[in-house]
Amino acid sequence: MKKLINSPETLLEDALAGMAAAHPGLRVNAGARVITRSSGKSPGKVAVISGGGSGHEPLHGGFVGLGMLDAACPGEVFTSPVPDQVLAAARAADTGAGVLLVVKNYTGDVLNFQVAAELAEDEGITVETVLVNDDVAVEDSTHTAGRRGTGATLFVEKIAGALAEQGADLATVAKTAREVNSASRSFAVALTSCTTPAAGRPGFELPEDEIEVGVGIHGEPGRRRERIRPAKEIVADALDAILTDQPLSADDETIVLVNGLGGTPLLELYVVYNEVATALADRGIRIARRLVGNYVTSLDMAGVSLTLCRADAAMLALWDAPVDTPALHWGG
Amino acid sequence: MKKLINSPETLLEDALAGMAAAHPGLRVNAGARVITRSSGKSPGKVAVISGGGSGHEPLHGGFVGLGMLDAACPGEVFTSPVPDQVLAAARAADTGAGVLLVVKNYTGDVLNFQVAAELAEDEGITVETVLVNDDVAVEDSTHTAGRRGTGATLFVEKIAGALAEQGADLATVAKTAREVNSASRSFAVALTSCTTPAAGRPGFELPEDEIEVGVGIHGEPGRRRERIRPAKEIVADALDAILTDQPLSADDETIVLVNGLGGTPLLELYVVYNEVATALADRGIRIARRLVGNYVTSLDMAGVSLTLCRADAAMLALWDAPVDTPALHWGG
Amino acid sequence: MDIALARTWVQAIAAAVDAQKDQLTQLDSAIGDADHGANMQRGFVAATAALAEQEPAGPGDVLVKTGSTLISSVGGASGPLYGSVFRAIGKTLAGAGAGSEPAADARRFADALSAGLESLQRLGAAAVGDKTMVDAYVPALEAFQQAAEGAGDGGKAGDFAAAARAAAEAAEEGMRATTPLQARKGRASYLGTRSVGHQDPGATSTALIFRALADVTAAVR
Amino acid sequence: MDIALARTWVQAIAAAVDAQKDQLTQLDSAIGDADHGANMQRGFVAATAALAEQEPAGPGDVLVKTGSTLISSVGGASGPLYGSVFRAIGKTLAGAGAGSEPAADARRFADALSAGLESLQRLGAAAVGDKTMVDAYVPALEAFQQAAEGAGDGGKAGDFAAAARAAAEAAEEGMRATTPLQARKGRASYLGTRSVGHQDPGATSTALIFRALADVTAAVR
Ligand SMILES: Nc1ncnc2c1ncn2[C@@H]1O[C@H](COP(=O)(O)OP(=O)(O)O)[C@@H](O)[C@H]1O
Ligand SMILES: Nc1ncnc2c1ncn2[C@@H]1O[C@H](COP(=O)(O)OP(=O)(O)O)[C@@H](O)[C@H]1O
Ligand SMILES: [Mg+2]
Ligand SMILES: [Mg+2]
Ligand SMILES: [Mg+2]
Ligand SMILES: [Mg+2]
Repeated sequence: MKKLINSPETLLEDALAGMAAAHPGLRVNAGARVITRSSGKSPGKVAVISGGGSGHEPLHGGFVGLGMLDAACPGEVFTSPVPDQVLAAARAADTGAGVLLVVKNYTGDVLNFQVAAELAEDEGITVETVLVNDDVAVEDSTHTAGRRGTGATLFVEKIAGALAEQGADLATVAKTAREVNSASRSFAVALTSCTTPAAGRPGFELPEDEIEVGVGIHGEPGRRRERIRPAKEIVADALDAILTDQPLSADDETIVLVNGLGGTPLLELYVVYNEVATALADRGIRIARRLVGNYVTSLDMAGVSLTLCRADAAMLALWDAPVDTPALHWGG
Repeated sequence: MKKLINSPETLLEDALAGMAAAHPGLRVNAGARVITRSSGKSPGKVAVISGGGSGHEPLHGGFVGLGMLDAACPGEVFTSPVPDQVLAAARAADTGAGVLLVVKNYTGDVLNFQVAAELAEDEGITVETVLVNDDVAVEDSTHTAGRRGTGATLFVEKIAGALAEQGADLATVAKTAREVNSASRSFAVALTSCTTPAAGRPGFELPEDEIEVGVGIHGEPGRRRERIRPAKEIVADALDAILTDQPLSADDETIVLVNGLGGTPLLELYVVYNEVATALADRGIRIARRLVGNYVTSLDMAGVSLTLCRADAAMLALWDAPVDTPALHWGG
Repeated sequence: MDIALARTWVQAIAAAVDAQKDQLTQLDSAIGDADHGANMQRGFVAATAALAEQEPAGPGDVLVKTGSTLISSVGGASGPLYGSVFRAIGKTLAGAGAGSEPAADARRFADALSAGLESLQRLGAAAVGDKTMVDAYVPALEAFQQAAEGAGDGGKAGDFAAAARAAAEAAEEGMRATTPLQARKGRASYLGTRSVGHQDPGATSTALIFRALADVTAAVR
Repeated sequence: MDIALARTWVQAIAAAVDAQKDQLTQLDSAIGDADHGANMQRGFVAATAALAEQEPAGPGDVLVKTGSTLISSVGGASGPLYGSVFRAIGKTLAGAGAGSEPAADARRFADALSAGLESLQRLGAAAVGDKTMVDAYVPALEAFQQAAEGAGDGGKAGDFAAAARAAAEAAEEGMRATTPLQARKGRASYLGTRSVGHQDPGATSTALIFRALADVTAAVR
């Protein structure tokens, strides 16, 4: 394993110090491992908070700022934060208007945020939780852990964040967050695995001509292995998986995320986006907004995830609302 | 070789189509392979144009927009654009106030832009050229091709772009561009090579515990091979190389770029930035502005480049001026 | 189980985790996210440190403290799950071995383990066969209960060490039995049928926890 | 050299480049940026296509057109360099073999090749020993000149095919001689001493260009 780190043990601490130094807009509490806006709290505003294992940067710390998150709590690499951290984030961000916890649906995240929510409620902080579970590669059944949360997390954080910034109350922000999640579907393929510092070697080894189809964002193998094919065909299959799960009609407007998993050049992401745009145009589905880049990554994994959100006019307006964070910046 | 492409031959065409679809602010002339602002020309404004081989995205196309480039002309992967392309870009961007060509110092780029400049002058377009040559890993001698242009290209494009946006004339913009280049130094290390679609395999193979020190941005080997060490030591050596070449004093203010080469997770770039910030603080050198991310990449190469620019107040003001491009966006 | 044994148990787990960290991570790498070794390590280093700081009143205290520390230091699925298991065990032992109260015997400890399982399943909702730590825990608990009642092997009722030994063996069998299963809970469930053929990391660490109990109680005897 | 020979030469280069594209790229991969094969391929596919479109007036025209097409289709260092070489060769041959003018003989072609070198060095400023295409071109030119003057091997003056053969051999020797050199021009120069031990890709394509000339002139005889 080769990594630009000092040691696996100090990775998170060092990276947080780097984030703090790099982004004057962020305030990083190194002890509590909580990232907040350096502008402080806005009185009466609902706080939107997210967190999860590290290794998905810029998610979540890079989304803290005006119009998006109020706080983020990054755990160890691919390990959900502990309840104390989430609680510290809630304390740091709550203005009395309550907090929305945006949680990706993984057992660890769910449990740790749940414990934290109980602790926060005990302290008189009103808490709502939205579980993000957009990954159609995972079968959704009541007997399983359910779908993973992946790319749609960005959509939920951006849109709920904009609504909170406009002064909506907690119930409204939570409701919209859940609607965004319900309207979103993702699918990902990997060309390589990734290497966590703790493990020191890739989670799986792929032959030179094979890809993993239906992967998540934690270096785990996908649903099946296939031979590499032209981008057009890979995209077609991914869109099929998404649109089979959530059919879209010609009237629907979408927000599309073509997301690099960390080790894929932007040049290739543009090739993928071109195929997505062409394929959706062929089906008569309109792309109202889009993002192409590395937003919800899986360390150094080469690969791409596609996320589609069926967006109504209200969601699009919230998407367009000003955002000023390290990783997303537009408007106002 | 595994890549998310349709074929090596159609890669650039497909990626440009994707860029066009992804960024409403860009206008892409697919035939001429020229990217301009979709807002069109601003009468009387000096045009700042850059280009070079593809594979370094977001450089250069991602820097087209208000406050930065007027046009970009991307060549094939790691191959400078042909003169016709550069000429087409000059024609598309010239308002009569002349064009500044920002050229990275590689024989191919220098020659092709030189031919283009002559053709443009023949058509009555006033041309100035700034050669970017910031890489201290390369010995600078009159007998050689000279230093490579790498990360400082971003500084030159941002600062010259801001000045042009403010209405400065061509001579002034060119002069400042050259000053930014003279004030900038870079050094890079690679943990892996990269794979060009045409070659189909990595330019070099590195053992699991070695890194290439002093690499450029085209997958070529570096000056020497070393064992991997903690980020702190790698950064210390890179800063030594830079500061030996251009000593800085405690009064100097700097702009720092910690740039991922394409395959390195953002988490690691923050670790590197933390070491840079600490080491410069130890030397009493102030970081006035900084960027941490993937800006001047080398396809899927894992590694990092550091660029320091000694910036005076005027440069800092131009750095802070509004910019609105796919890859950089602030102010305004 | 008295204070000393509770402490020794936690230390023995910490030592075992330290020794088998890489194996736990590699198991998690195959069907999860390659952090189970690091998670357990972080948790038990923190737990032993926390125990070194305080003067617990009894074995219950030791285990409640261990559980709370796991919750606040591990993260991931295993943190809250093991954390609440140890807290439940500790709470059930409350009073035992503290002050003038007698130490917990095997029957009382069987009840404590049972409370641990309840807590584990309340949080994680996993049943036997889902390919989780439950697959090692349930047979271990049953073996311990049986031995504590004196029903197993014709052994004498209440032999704590014998019960712990039986539990460790049952846990290890349950751990091995996870290999052919398809996961229905935790990250491994995302792999569908591809989770088959791999031993569950959580079941492995559960077996290690019961083996540590057997080791420390054997040493006491 | 007449129109037909000039065309055949360019086509023969295109065929040779197509066959050796991967080798050129691998050489460039070792000490450059792994695109020389693709660059040459793109250029000569474009050049043959351009020649198929127009009716050139003479061999000079064919080679000027070839050079211009290389410039406008290759990019990289080799595009302008080879482009201006072919343009200079073509310009020097202007008039020869066109209309009623006699085809260029070996002496005239030697002058053209010499103009090509001048152009190459004016643009690239490389000298022999810098580990570039110049290292193959200079000995090839000298061998061609010598043969054209009848000075070499006691052969008869002006034997075009013999001169081309001598040039090809000299180019190949020059190409091989680049291996031990340290590059002072082009990308390979960034490697410092690490460029030693690798054959220069541009010298290799130059040798290929002269070998193609030898092949097509031999076939004509
Ligand atoms: N719902 C659950 N109930 C019981 N055990 C579970 C559950 N989900 C996961 N586990 C256990 O947790 C183990 C993984 O722990 P760990 O790797 O530390 O956490 P994470 O999966 O969050 O990375 C699995 O091997 C499994 O035994
Ligand atoms: N200044 C120069 N003079 C002559 N030949 C040069 C010079 N610079 C580079 N070359 C030749 O160009 C070759 C590389 O061509 P190519 O790979 O197509 O372009 P690039 O280096 O731009 O990628 C080198 O192998 C070398 O022979
Ligand atoms: Mg985990
Ligand atoms: Mg090149
Ligand atoms: Mg895990
Ligand atoms: Mg090259």
